[in-house]
Amino acid sequence: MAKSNKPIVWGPFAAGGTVTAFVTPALIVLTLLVALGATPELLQYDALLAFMRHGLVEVVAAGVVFVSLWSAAHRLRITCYDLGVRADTLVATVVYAVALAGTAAAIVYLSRL
Amino acid sequence: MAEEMNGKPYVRPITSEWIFRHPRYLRYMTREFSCLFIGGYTLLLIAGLKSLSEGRAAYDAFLEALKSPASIVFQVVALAFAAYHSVTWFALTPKALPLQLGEEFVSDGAISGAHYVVWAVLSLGIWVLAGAF
Amino acid sequence: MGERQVELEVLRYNPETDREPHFQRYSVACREEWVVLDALNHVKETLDPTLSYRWSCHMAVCGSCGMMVNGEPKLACKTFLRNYHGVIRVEPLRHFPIERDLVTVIDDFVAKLTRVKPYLIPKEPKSVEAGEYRQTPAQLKRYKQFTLCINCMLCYAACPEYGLIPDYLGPAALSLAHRYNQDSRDGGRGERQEELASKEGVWECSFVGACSEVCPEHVDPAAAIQQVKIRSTLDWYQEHLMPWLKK
Amino acid sequence: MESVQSDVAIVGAGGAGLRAAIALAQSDPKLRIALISKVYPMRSHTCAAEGGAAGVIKPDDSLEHHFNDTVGGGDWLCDQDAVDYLVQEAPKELIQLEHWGCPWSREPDGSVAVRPFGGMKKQRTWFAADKSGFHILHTLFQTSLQFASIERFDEYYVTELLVHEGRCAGVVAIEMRSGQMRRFDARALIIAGGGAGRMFPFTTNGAIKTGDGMALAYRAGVALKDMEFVQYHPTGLPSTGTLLTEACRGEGGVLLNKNGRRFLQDYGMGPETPLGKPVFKTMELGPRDRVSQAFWQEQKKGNMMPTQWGDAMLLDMRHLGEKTINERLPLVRDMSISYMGVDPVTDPVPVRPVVHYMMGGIDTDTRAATRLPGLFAAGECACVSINGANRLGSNSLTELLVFGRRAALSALEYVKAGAAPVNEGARAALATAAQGRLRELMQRSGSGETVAGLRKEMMQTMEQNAGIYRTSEGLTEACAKLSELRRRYARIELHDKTNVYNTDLLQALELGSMLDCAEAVTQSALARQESRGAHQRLDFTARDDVKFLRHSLALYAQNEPPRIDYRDVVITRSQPGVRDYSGGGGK
Ligand SMILES: Cc1cc2nc3c(=O)[nH]c(=O)nc-3n(C[C@H](O)[C@H](O)[C@H](O)COP(=O)(O)OP(=O)(O)OC[C@H]3O[C@@H](n4cnc5c(N)ncnc54)[C@H](O)[C@@H]3O)c2cc1C
Ligand code: SF4
Ligand code: F3S
Ligand code: FES
Repeated sequence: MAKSNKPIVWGPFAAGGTVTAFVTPALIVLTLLVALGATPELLQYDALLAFMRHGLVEVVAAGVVFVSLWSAAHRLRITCYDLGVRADTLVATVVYAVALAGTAAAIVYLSRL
Repeated sequence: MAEEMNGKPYVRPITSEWIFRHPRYLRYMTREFSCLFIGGYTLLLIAGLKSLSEGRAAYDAFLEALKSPASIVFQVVALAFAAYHSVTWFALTPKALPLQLGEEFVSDGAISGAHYVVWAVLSLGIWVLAGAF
Repeated sequence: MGERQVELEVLRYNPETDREPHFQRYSVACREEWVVLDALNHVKETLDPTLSYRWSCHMAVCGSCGMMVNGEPKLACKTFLRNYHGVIRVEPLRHFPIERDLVTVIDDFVAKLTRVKPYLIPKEPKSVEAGEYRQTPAQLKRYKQFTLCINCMLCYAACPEYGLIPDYLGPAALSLAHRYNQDSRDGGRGERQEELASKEGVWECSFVGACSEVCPEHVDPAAAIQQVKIRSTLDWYQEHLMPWLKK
Repeated sequence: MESVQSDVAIVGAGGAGLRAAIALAQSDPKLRIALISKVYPMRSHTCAAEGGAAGVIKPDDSLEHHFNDTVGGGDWLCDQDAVDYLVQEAPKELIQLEHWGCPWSREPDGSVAVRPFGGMKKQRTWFAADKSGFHILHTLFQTSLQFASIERFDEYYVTELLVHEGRCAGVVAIEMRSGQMRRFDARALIIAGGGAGRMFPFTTNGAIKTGDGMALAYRAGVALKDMEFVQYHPTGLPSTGTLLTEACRGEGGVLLNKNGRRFLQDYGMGPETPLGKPVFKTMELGPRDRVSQAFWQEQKKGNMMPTQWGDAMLLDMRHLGEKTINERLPLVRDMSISYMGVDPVTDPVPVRPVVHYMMGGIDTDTRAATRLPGLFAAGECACVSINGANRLGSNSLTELLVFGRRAALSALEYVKAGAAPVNEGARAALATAAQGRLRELMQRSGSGETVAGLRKEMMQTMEQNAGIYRTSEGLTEACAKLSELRRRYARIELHDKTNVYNTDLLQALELGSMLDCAEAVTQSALARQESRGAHQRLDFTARDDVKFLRHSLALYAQNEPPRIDYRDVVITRSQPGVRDYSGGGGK
């Protein structure tokens, strides 16, 4: 019996689960504040642009985006199976592709700041 | 002593109905569905990043779009699911990463508790950094 | 000492006479303090000698009396009538083929248990004359909880992934393998890893956690499985990204 | 009929059977071993043992102490050569289990921990919390999985031995999932079928302990030895008979009557020891027969607590504290709460004596061999005579290991010596005859005799007349009743005539085994006109070494009651003396 290569997909999933558990709710609160008209200072155009141009911030942001998307994609893949969708390879290809594409886009945008 | 056996063991069919068989499976599904909102929200952030890279006008339009009722509803629901994800994640961490000090294991409650503390500190940090207060 | 009339609805199936299972109702006078197994024994003794089910110890240690009670996997000898009202529905454990009535076919579990090598593969072989291995209470505690599995298979009946993916090794077999991995005397993790980290191993678990919720012995198989996942992931990265660390 | 070929077949996959199988597999990998059991191995009743297994390991102990405790505890009815072998091999076997992964409880320095047990002069009981038997059984079962040469036949019910020209050639068994019969050809056979406590209504024994192993050998002409010695364990839960291990007292629990008095001091086991400081072989650490008898006497005096399940005494463990109870006796706490609604941390638990163990069984010698060539036996179903008239707690698990292995080695020797196999024709004829008997039972109808009905009458008879104290009248009545039941059993009628997992059939066969064993118990008890160990006669209250320092042997006589014969006890160096459990024992 060959060992599975699941760790490649599971490692980022576990990391993403942890990262999103810690930061996603706080981020949502920030954008909600915007929605309610109380835009926090850092989310003003100039401030955010300056902040995001910081090299370290760019790396962290790309990382957070990647693991968040990846872990969501991985969960979605399993949920599809749980719900009776048996085309696992197809589902996996699609969801991971979306996660990777999203990450790539984020990197492109970050580089254009 | 038997002549031939006529019957075979009976194999019950598997159906998707299992999700409703017990509240625990519904809870599990709720947890798993959080991925749609966390993933969706991350895509929203990427859209924000895109607008940021396209200049002030685009970005301000993005901020404006956040204020639409649909966006508010989505964010509120996403917040609920994200928080549910955090709670379940912290409840499960002590199982995956038990900590033995001397003879005794650190109690699950203590490990989860520590996670909650980190969560609170991180969230506060993010909000302070963003100047939300 | 109270008596109570209890309505039992038991899933019956006899492969020689039935095409598929059906429920049968029994109304039995039970004592207040009885467990479901006592009620079944009473049915068998007084109403219907043809009812078949497994049991032996009546003390929740032999693991033979697992069945679904009102949809929940339970040990019949530790499920008290006083906690139920109305009709009590008794069915064979889910996810296993029904051999007859409440008796299931458990070959699959036994085969999987054998596959994961649930025995000590000594780190350093020692002769009996040389005495016992030293193991501190802390080292004992590290794996003790995973030794408590009575192979009752309630966890298999609760785990939806086992239902969906019959090849999945499942909670009890995996935690018993983990039990030996965690033992200070053991050096067989590498060998067991072939099975544990295979496709049918820990990776089919999506951490539903139902196994741990129903486990009557508090083995917490879900915990064992996640621990194996983390170890296997570290192994994999070590093997593929840092091959120079390999011995 | 399909047949299965093996070199050695083993009936029973409990502690004794598994130990034998592993020993065989290890000594010769080419050997074909058939391990046959009516339940999956891990369901065997060895899993229920709680307290632990005795073996000398600590420096203040010695083999001589273990020998003396065992022989005295057995009221000198032990064969002393067998006891010598037991105490010598015990530590090796327990270490071997340790090497196989058994999670024995430990001292802080990492060595194995031992605890005191009733009737033992030193701490020598190895334990794994209060699930010792469970861990032993699972360690053995899991270890056995690595040997490809052990072929398991789980859920096969053995109905008869195949005996031809005075030799054992195998067995026939029902495959429970199909109802088909199989013939198992073997050059040597080991019976490890466990005890027979289910003859009694109130017992710590699981449903499977129906004496099948004993009955198999008995009907094949091997004597059942010392069957009158039935052990009552003093501390069972009155509601279910579930055992609370002797370790409760080993750890310091005490027994009270309804007035709160530690009454054992009034029965020659005093003086009272300080609370929480148990003294070896004194008070609550007296042997089981004595403690159970004291209960009976107190009950007669009206000093016991009435409960809805009958009179009980109180087992008080409150002074041990929650931490010790959780660490050392978690199962005891769990079961007291579950089945009695009493938490031992806060309240004393009502308990009463309950049928627990058969000292008697298949007559074997120190090699675990029976008088039938090719047939060996070990475990609770056998009687090598290390338990004598009363087994000391924690000697039985040790016995399974030591004599399970011994039976394997002897069987191997026998196979290697190369007796010519019984010819195919004879085996087939025997198997066909056995199948015919079973078919007749399946098809029989019209009598109205049921398994449940006869079983109930048997249990009542045994409880009333073959309990802690016995009389000539009671036993005579029981013997007559059992002959009657055996006659009626011959006409018993099944309700279930189908093949797959037919528990009606299995219970009928089990009842047959129990009736045979029960008759051996009562006939041997009637003939033994003395009081010794667990056999107490109100009409012969003294021990009689002149007439009865002998083993009783019950010999099967078809439709007649068994013939009772005697054999001298093997005495090497310990002459019968007084069993002294009055303080000072630990000094
Ligand atoms: C509650 C309890 C607690 C105990 N605690 C202790 C203790 O602390 N210390 C101690 O030393 N002893 C203790 N004992 C005693 C000890 O556990 C038993 O004597 C011992 O486990 C018996 O083991 P065995 O291998 O002989 O039989 P078992 O474990 O009973 O196994 C019998 C085997 O025979 C098989 N079998 C029987 N009939 C047939 C058939 N017809 N066909 C096929 N297979 C058959 C069964 O399937 C089973 O596998 C305790 C006993 C009980 C009941
Ligand atoms: S892990 Fe628990 S539920 Fe599963 S088989 Fe073992 S004891 Fe039963
Ligand atoms: S229920 Fe099943 S999915 Fe995993 S956590 Fe338990 S094995
Ligand atoms: S009868 Fe043994 S676990 Fe229930």
